[in-house]
Amino acid sequence: MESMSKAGIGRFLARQGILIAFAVFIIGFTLANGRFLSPENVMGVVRSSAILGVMALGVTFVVISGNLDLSVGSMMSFSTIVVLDLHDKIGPVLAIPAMFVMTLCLGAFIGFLVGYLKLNSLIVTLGMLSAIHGLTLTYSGGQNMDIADKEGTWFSVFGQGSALGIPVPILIFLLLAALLGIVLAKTPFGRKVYAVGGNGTAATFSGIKRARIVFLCYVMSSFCVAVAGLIQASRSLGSQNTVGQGLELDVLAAVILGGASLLGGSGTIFKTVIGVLILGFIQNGLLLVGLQFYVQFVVTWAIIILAVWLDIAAKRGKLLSTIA
Amino acid sequence: MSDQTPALRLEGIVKTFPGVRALDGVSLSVMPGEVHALMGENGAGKSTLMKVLGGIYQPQEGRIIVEEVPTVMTSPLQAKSKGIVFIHQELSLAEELTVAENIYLGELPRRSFGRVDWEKLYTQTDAILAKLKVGFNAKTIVGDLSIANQQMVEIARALTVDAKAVIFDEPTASLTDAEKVVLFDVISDLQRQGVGIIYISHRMEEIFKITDRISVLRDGSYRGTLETRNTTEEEVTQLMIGRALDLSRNESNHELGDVALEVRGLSCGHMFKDVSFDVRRGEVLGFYGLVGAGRTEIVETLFGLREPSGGKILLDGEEVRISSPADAISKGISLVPEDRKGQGLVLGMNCRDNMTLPQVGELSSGPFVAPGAETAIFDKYKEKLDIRTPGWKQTVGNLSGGNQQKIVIAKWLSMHPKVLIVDEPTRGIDVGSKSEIHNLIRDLAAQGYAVIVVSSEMPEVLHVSDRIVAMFSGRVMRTFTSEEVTEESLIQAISGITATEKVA
Amino acid sequence: MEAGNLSKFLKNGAIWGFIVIELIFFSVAGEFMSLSDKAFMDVDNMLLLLKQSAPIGIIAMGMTIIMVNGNIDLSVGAIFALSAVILLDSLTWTVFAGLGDWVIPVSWALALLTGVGLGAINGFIVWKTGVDAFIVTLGSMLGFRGLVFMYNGETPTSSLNWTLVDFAEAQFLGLHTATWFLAIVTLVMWYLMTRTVHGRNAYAIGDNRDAAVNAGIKVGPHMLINFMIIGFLAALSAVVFYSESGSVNPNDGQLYELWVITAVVLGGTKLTGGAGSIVSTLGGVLAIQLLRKGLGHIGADTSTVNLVIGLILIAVLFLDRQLNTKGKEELKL
Amino acid sequence: ESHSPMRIGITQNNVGVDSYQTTYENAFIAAAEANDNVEVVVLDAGGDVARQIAQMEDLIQQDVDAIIIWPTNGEAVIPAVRKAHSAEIPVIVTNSNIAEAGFDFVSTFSGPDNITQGSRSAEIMCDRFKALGIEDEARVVQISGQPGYTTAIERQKGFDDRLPEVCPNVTLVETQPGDWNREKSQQVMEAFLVKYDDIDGVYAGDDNMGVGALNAALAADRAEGITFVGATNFAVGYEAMERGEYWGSIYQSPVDDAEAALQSAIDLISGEELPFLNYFDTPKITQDNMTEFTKPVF
Ligand SMILES: Nc1ncnc2c1ncn2[C@@H]1O[C@H](COP(=O)(O)OP(=O)(O)OP(=O)(O)O)[C@@H](O)[C@H]1O
Ligand SMILES: Nc1ncnc2c1ncn2[C@@H]1O[C@H](COP(=O)(O)OP(=O)(O)OP(=O)(O)O)[C@@H](O)[C@H]1O
Ligand SMILES: O[C@@H]1[C@@H](O)[C@H](O)OC[C@H]1O
Ligand SMILES: [Mg+2]
Ligand SMILES: [Mg+2]
Repeated sequence: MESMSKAGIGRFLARQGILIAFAVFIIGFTLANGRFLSPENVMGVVRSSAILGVMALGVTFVVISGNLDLSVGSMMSFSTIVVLDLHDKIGPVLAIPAMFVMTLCLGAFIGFLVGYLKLNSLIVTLGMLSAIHGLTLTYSGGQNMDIADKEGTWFSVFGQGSALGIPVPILIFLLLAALLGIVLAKTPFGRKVYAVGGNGTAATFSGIKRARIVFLCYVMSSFCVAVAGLIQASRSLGSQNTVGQGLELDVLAAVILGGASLLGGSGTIFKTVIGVLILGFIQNGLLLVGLQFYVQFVVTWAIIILAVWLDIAAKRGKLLSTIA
Repeated sequence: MSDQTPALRLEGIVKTFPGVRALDGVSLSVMPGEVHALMGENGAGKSTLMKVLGGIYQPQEGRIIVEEVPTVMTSPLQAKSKGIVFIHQELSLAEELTVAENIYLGELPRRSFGRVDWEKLYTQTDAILAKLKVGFNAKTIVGDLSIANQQMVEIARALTVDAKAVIFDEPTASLTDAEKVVLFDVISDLQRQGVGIIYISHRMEEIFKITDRISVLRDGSYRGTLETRNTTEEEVTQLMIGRALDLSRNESNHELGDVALEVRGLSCGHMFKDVSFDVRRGEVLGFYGLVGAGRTEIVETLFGLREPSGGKILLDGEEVRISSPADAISKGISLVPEDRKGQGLVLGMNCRDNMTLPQVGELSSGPFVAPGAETAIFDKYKEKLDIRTPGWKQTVGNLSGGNQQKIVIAKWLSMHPKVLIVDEPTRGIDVGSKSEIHNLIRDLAAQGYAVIVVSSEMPEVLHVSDRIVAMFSGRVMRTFTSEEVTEESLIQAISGITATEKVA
Repeated sequence: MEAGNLSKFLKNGAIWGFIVIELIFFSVAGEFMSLSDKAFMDVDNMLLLLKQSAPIGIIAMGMTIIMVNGNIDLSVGAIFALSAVILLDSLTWTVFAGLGDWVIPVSWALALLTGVGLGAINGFIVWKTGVDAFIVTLGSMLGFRGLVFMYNGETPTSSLNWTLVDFAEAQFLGLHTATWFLAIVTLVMWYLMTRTVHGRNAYAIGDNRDAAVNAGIKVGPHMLINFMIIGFLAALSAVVFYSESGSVNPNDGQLYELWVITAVVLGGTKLTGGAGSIVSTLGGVLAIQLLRKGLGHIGADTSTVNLVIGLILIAVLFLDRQLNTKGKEELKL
Repeated sequence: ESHSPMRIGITQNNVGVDSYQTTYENAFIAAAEANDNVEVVVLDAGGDVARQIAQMEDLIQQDVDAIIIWPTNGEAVIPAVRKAHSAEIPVIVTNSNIAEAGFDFVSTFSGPDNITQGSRSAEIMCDRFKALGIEDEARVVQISGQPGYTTAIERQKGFDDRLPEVCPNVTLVETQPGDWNREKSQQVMEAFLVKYDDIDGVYAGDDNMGVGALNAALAADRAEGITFVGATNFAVGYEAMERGEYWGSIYQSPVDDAEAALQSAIDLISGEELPFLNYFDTPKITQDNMTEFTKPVF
């Protein structure tokens, strides 16, 4: 009996390790600041996590397929700047699809390099991080991009609107998460993504067109970036060239925090969403507690490692690793 | 023998994994200078028992006693220090390193300041390699070797230390006959030095040739030990699978159909040249040859994995270009690859999804995968091939070697291809399942499929094939019909002797 | 055997070929586009190139063994900064007031110790928790940076010691002090990785961790030592650089991890571990530094520099792959 | 040694970081192109001291006639500046100054006085509180620039020191960095709004961040009661002032900044004597006097 229930708890923990870590932090922050769990704050955190979150959804595909994408931050800056610029030039109705096309082209280019030419994804996307930044600076002349008539445009709906009492960014994030979650878990394409990341050679031997799958993952990722750029642009109706700078590491951290392995072949959309929320709530929680920003750095360090440690310790049923 | 102290004793070993009781109170003792066979069906627990002995797994219950001293094996390192050497079933090599570094992995000879003593390393290695009569040297990079040669590197490790006991876990699964002879010499050398040897294999003829006693496991429990001299294959099989085995060939007298696949003058760089053959519907065509003869490269070319440099391929009489495995599959060709871990399976994925991977798109209903249909396929082949796993959700990497191989075979059988190619299909498969797979291959032919079987096991090719293509050094030496083939003529053909005769 | 060596050279040679292309390109382009009369390949300029490669280069040598070992270290930039803070701050500690210029070796030692200690923290966590090195060091990249800020707030930590500056700026046999350090580190690390048991085991662990474990190699301590090595080298890089510049901003070293990794991967080290070489890493470092220097030489503006650097990284990778494919005979995977 | 044309090299701090620095770069190049007698090489250190020092060495190696430096770190570049000095190349420091230890090796500084800017922002804030009659109870939060940036440190210092002098009863509740980034600043402000029910003023280290904070307050419907004061008046800040949502800032033109630096270099090469500290004025701008200023182009 005893060993049964022990095993039961063990197995439960093994599945929910990251959720439990999440719960622990929430409780901790709530004790530290009563407003942490207020509806406005929760809503606020989820809303501002939505941008990071949307990008993380796409990167989850890329990571599961066994690759990295460090270009998403700089690509997001590009999308934001482009859509804001075109908004005034050709109007939002055309600006949005135009921006999506341009962003998807960037994604397709990366997908071509990594998928078909089989170039190392870390360097390719690091190179693209820099190249796209250069592109954005050239496009904008390095200037801030702002919509002239901020009051009069319906464009603000994506970032500032709300429907059914829920902010639109959250709706977009959740809908996209549900959609991509289904694609990943329930479609042949999703299955192939896992196979390609788990063992690319075996996937090829199974008749899976590995290059195409990798290509599509990057296109998917750039699509998510475009959505994130849209929300970002709409949220502030103006932007700096550097708006997405540095987000690539946060995005990656969220995906990994959710339990995807950098080696590929594992991870889920649901877990990525948890990873995103953990990061968002940590950042917000620490701000609310009002620690110096550098103390926040140190605490974030501890939390990230603890969360992942708890997650994998639960899976292996032991606190310490088995590494000799 | 019985009044000697055993080199090694295992008592009441219990080891469980989630949902699996892999070992259920197993005991075993090995005498110095004895070759002790460990037999059992795929998934019976042989490798797990050895991993317990080798310090890789910790058992829940039971004791390990080395020369009458109870010992807790906490790590491979410790097992090694107790004189236990483990030659793994799955290759355990660092491919980017040299042969010498691999053989002495973990115990490179040192000079002062932690430097490697290269001279000593290479001379010692070369001495070992000389004993093994292999065609590569100490400085060869392991990744450049064929699987068979990599297996020889693995075996060479047994000769580096003063071992009390050496465990060979299916060492011959990817060796050809010549290498097997060398291995058996090595084993008898060790035996003479008083080393206790545990030898795991599914090949009866080997077991009866080299072992002294045979212990049998079934479903994780110990079934008994037999003196090799005083027992028979039937008795062992009976103990292993609980019934007698029907080894007769499934001779359905079906008509051969049209030529399904025809290959004319096919070449690929220096790997094979001017290869021609054909396979009819209803026919099993065997390919036999030495390591490096180019058989695998031929079938890889047929499967769209290599670009031929000349010649043509005809399917149903029409010339085709096969650009990729996806293309091959759509044209009705399937390939069971020779390297199950590297090419056959996504180890982190579950059994069912691995099995249905090539057809996941076809099985889908609307935009979604169809778990029901997939599970049905899984259940069917689990039954048909007797795959031992707690359920379809089990991660393939957790299956025993033989059961993994069965998943790979099922994966391609379930595609119902026009031309089925199997490369070393029964590597690591137990006797019972092996004859089951051979019967399946014959059945498929009877149903009108064209089948190509590449194998390095002569009994296997002889048993399943209607005709046999003998290859030597990238060329077809001769094609035999099952009536005309003899073991001698086949060996001659694959050694290139026919070639010189023809020239002369 | 000889054919093998040649093909091996060609394999590892891609990066050197690229360096030659860079040199030719910038020399020619410089004739038209540079406002300087001096040639790009002027000896002094090339000596400077070596010196300027030192900060990234010294760390890259450590990253090579870390990556060969199958790990990664994203915290090197923060270790670099924190060691620099200790170096410069300790120069002024009153306890050492009596030492005169002898405080210099003491401060160096303290800084190096800091690096080793931080590396040990990373290594220890990776070893004992089993959390992937990527996550652990992504975390400590933030955490160590936090410590830098905690130490001295937002303000730079400074201590301009002219004896130190003169030493750092000196040239011996034509080479700058920093270049000597880079050269020695390269040599020592090359020796470590190709000639010692520890180095060879690092390859084995990165190549096939299970095989290494089965062979009784102690994976944990090896990783710990390698993290200590890279910590040491990040600190050494700081020691060499800040001896000359005398002041560290709490932000310094940011993005170093990315440039270091880029250099290492350009040199051909596998991200998955098991393969890589110190000499090729040196090639990767020089190639990147040359690119920056060359673009400056021909006066490219910021957006062009970003664009070009990015695309060229990709081009090098492409070139490298073209040189490395065995041709048509290879399996099409 | 009179070359013609004069060859001037500049190494900037971090051009990509915001439109101030890009506008500076563009203005600098434009000014040089307008002058036939000048050729320039423009380098960007990307915020990295090591890269900046390397660029100094390269410029010395190229034997330019003058070097302009926008220091990434006012102390770390001193030895590099000394090298230029020994090579007899005059050095002009621009935008943010180097530390005193380096003054010996520098010919002149040209740029804004960031400490004064900080104090002026404090004064703008205080004056506004007085006008609103809340100078005895007002509570202020601060969003500072990127940690470690000289400009950020100096503006914060100026503000922190001056505010209690002019408005002793105003409380500065909390300071968090916004990294010169509108979005980051918006998040920081969102947290402030949750945490504090009563916020009367926000001081941001530049207008990009100020507008980010404003956006957060607008979204939470709390912008009405808050006085926003920034620095470096960007076009976004100017527009927000026009709309009446943003109170004031410091007017600072990157074009003036760049032109002043270039002119100083030209003057030096031509042998003119220049005052050592060449601050250009950065006046206060508020809703009240903004019509006196043209809208910033950046
Ligand atoms: N790590 C593991 N996790 C879960 N189950 C495992 C694990 N390792 C082995 N098993 C299970 O334990 C049982 C025994 O496996 P083992 O590998 O010992 O079989 P074996 O006798 O060596 O078979 P084969 O002849 O196929 O190699 C199998 O059912 C296998 O699926
Ligand atoms: N002379 C040789 N020495 C060493 N390796 C060789 C030699 N010839 C071929 N090889 C390598 O051996 C491997 C096996 O060759 P190949 O696949 O052609 O043999 P095979 O006939 O399929 O035999 P098997 O698959 O049973 O090893 C190939 O990777 C090939 O590169
Ligand atoms: O506004 C700031 C500007 O004044 C400073 O000089 O550089 C950073 C900018 O964001
Ligand atoms: Mg086994
Ligand atoms: Mg083969």
